[in-house]
Amino acid sequence: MSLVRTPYDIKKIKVPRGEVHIVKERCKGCGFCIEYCPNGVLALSDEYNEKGYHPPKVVSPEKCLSCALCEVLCPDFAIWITLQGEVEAKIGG
Amino acid sequence: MNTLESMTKQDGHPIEPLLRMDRIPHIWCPGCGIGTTLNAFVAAVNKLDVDRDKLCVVSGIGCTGRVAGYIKLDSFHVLHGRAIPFATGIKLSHPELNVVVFSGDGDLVSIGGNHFLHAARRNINLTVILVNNFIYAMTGGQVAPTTPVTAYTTTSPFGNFEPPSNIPQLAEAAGAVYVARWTALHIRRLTKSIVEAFRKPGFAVVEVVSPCSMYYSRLNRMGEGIDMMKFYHKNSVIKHGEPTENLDIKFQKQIIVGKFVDRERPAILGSSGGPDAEAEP
Amino acid sequence: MSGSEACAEGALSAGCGFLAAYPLVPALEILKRFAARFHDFGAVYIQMEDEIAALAAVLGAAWTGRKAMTVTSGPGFSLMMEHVGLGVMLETPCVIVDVQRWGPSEGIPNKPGQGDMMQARWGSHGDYEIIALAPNSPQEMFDLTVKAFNLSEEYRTPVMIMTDESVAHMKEKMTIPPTADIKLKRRKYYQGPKNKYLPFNWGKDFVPEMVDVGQGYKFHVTGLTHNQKGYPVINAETQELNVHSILNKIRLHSDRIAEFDEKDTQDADVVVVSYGITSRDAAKAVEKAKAQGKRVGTFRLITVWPFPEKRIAELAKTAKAFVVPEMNYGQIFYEIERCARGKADTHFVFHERSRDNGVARILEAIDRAFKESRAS
Amino acid sequence: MAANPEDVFTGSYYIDGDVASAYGALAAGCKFLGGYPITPSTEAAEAFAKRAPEVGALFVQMEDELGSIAAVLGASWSGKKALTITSGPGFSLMMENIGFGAAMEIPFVIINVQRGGPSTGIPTRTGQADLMQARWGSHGDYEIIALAPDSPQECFDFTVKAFNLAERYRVPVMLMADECVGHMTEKVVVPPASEIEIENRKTYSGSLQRYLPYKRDKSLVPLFAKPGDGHGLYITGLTHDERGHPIGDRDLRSSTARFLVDKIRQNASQIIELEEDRLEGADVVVVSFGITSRVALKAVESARRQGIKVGTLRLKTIWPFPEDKIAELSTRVRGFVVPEINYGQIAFEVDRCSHGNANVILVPHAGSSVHLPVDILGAIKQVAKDTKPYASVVSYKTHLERQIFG
Repeated sequence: MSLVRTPYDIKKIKVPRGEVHIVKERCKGCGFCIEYCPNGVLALSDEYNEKGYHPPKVVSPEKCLSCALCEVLCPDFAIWITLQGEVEAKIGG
Repeated sequence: MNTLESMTKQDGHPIEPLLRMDRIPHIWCPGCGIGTTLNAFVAAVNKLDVDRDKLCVVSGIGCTGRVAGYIKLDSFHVLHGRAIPFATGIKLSHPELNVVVFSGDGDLVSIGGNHFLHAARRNINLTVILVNNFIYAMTGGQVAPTTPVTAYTTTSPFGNFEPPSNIPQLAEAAGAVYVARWTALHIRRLTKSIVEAFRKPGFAVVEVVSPCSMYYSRLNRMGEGIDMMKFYHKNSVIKHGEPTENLDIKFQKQIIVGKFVDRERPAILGSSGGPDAEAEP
Repeated sequence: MSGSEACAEGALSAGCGFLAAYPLVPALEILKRFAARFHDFGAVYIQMEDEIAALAAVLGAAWTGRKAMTVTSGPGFSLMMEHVGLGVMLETPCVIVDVQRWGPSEGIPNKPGQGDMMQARWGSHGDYEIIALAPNSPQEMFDLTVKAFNLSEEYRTPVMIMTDESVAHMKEKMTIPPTADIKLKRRKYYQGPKNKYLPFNWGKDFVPEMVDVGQGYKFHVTGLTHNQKGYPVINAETQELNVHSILNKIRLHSDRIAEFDEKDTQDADVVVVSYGITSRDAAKAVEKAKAQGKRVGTFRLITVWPFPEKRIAELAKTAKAFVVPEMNYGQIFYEIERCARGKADTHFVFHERSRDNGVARILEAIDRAFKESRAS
Repeated sequence: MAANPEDVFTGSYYIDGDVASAYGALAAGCKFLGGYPITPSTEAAEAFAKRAPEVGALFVQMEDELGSIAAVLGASWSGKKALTITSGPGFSLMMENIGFGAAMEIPFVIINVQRGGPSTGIPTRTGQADLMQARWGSHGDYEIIALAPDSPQECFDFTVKAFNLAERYRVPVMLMADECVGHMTEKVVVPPASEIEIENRKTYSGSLQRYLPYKRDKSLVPLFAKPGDGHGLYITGLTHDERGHPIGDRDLRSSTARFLVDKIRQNASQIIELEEDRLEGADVVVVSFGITSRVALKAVESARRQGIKVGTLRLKTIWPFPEDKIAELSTRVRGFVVPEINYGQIAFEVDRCSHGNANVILVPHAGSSVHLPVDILGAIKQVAKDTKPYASVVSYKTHLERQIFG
């Protein structure tokens, strides 16, 4: 049995969904976006860009909530988020 | 970033309209916090809804000095330490412009220290974004006026033995009306602070503690930029209104961040009775 | 009116909208006059924390569209040297008044000197050219200040007024012409589309068009070596283009810029070359020499930089010798020696304006010049 | 007097010119460096900072170049040999204090690793455009000594020499290196201390009360006394008499102003050092200095192979300028070729000193890189061919110039 209480207004809450855009060639592989993504959407990829860095890749696109923390933390302006609509909230989602 | 804007832009990074894209990629090293700080500044500009034609940026020399070259506003990359007096000239002769000084700790506090003091004393309406990376990075990692005691640099090969400047205290004592400090990690709060500083009539200083991943962290064996960000995450304490004398930064110790000073003082144009006095609040 | 007051009036008449300075003897009187009058002209006056800041503020103000100037003397002038280079690199119109005192270092604050003449040309690092004028009376302090602003606007360059303590403190009758008679020039403004503006679009005459900050051009300028766009570029081609352009901007127009005052040089055996306050004693000495039946001419530099090389070279062909009195131990003298190219002798006279008779020394040198040229 | 063995890091090194000059300073007995980081001179300060504790020297990084040189002046007047290291923009900032040092007759050395100018210019690339500034950059009349090394080894040697000259004449001495020499890595031999000749300033040993800080004998160099020894020093940058007291607006004859220029002008022949090669019977003389002299060698070789009689004159000392040498040469050669990484500084001096007797052709370069040997060769050929006297210095149109401006 779940210990989590289902909020009464869960029907009204909409969860935003974001899409991650990465300009791989701008990336310098600092890892800020991966480290501070609160939902673990990103991971370091194995591929190299033309400067020899490993850009991030999206591993769990469905988890992106469009918070855009990666976007503002990226020192190289290489990643940004666009909002792709909203879905209904659900417990554990 | 202004979420509204990021939601509507499909065709590129939302910061791009405010950058000189023909100059990107920039020269900053991987893991450097200046790009992040620039992000915060642009986010603040977007929030402020200010006329971008009436906004100009003045930078000095050094890594942070390069900001002027990347931001798509009227921007001046002037001499080492002289960003504030240059900006003073612009502001005084064209008071309706919003002038932002974006430069580093060495530029503004060391060689430009005198100008910093006097601009704060005059309380001229400038927004100063001071990126503090504890070192002269552009020239290869020399000791800076902000280098914590015992930290290694190329010109303090046995550890720094000079006590560093406490920038918020310096700014407050000299007469700044708004003083805040954040790290490059406190990106949302930093953005908010820049907005506040911008709206504040008078000399406003926002210090941004930022990782130098190439020299400061390497010479002191702190790992990469991301490791310094993690350090900030763990060791930053937000204490709004903390007396500025407590804000010394010690080597690898707690960093107190927050908004420390927010006060009113007569500003130069408001009180000099000059021809443009009415342009100032 | 004193030379200082005339200078301040000249600046206001020329439409100077911004003066930033740091007080320094013997340049104070210009500041006083300006500070008392700037409100009436809608100008801005500020005393900065030092001379470095003063010139920095002037450069900033110039980019907002105002005509801007600073006023100083030797030690402050030395502090400004780095910003002179920036002014040249950003091609910023501005006027620097150097009321020369005896140097080096603190020297003698209330004694005139002419020891900053070479510094005006060479004092900042790297290759550059500037314009420098040397007034010799309060009237010229007024006229040349107006001219300095015009030249600075016309060529987008720092212009220096190399006056001295004597001229600045000298009181004489002078006339301020009616405003309508004062011809003012304005920098070339860019008129094209906003996104096409190039801050350093060196054309044929190498004088690029300017815009003011805050009009939406979103330009970038830097003290680093830059291309037409104002962006820093690190290569030899850009360096060549940039340096070549800022040098030739002045060098190509040096004949138009050069102004000098000649008297009886046509058939002179000896020409006395002088500038600033020294020219007054030189004129007296020449009068006396003429009274003795000698054929002596005077040549007074009004524009010191760019140096009137051609004219001196021409004179060297007709005259036998130059006599150069200066309040220093030889500066412009070397330039005369260079331009004379061995065609005429050159004699330096150390000139000191004091109880000691400066006129007599120049006269002596004229005599010596006659004797030696006859001997050879 | 031989150097102190503790100060000399004897050995063979593979180091750049910046580091070599730091070693040279230490070998000369320099105990104080006040500096401020500026590309491309930082390596020298870093090397000094690293080795300083071993010899009891002090490195202070000041808040700016104004602070650096002021600290150096103070340190020097405390009796220590003192040095500052900088590049163009910092050099410009130092101008006021250079005049102050010259007026107070304080011995000190400035190393200027020149970069492309003006203003911020090209920090990481070379230039040779601060030479006239070295001579004329501060207000008022004074004289200085400037040396130009062309290799890391000379960076070492000339730094030692610079200190010796500074101490001997009590004058600012400038080592006008350039970025190429500063960043060029070559073998540098630091000889044993016994082989390094160093000089120290002459100090006063008479009665304390009768000391006059600016009294001088025939050498025109006053005797030194350091503070704290009971001489009751009063030193000022105001124009002063031999007591060191300001003369006010009295006649300059009572002042020491004249000696500031005379002590160098009268001793010029002892200061000037030149490197001459095949000047006898030469038609063309290439006058060069610093990195440019190495580039010029290539052109000179080619010219000689083509049968042109070329001599070379390398200026190891730039200021005081070898006026007499140039004047003498001008009477027996057809022309001078002056390649320099600027748009005409030393070329004009050569022209002045040749009094119209020989043609002078300038091979200019705005900076950022060095000359192409073919440009210098072209200039040599042109000067060898031209029979008509030039009206003034002729500027050779280089490949780069033609490429950009047609």
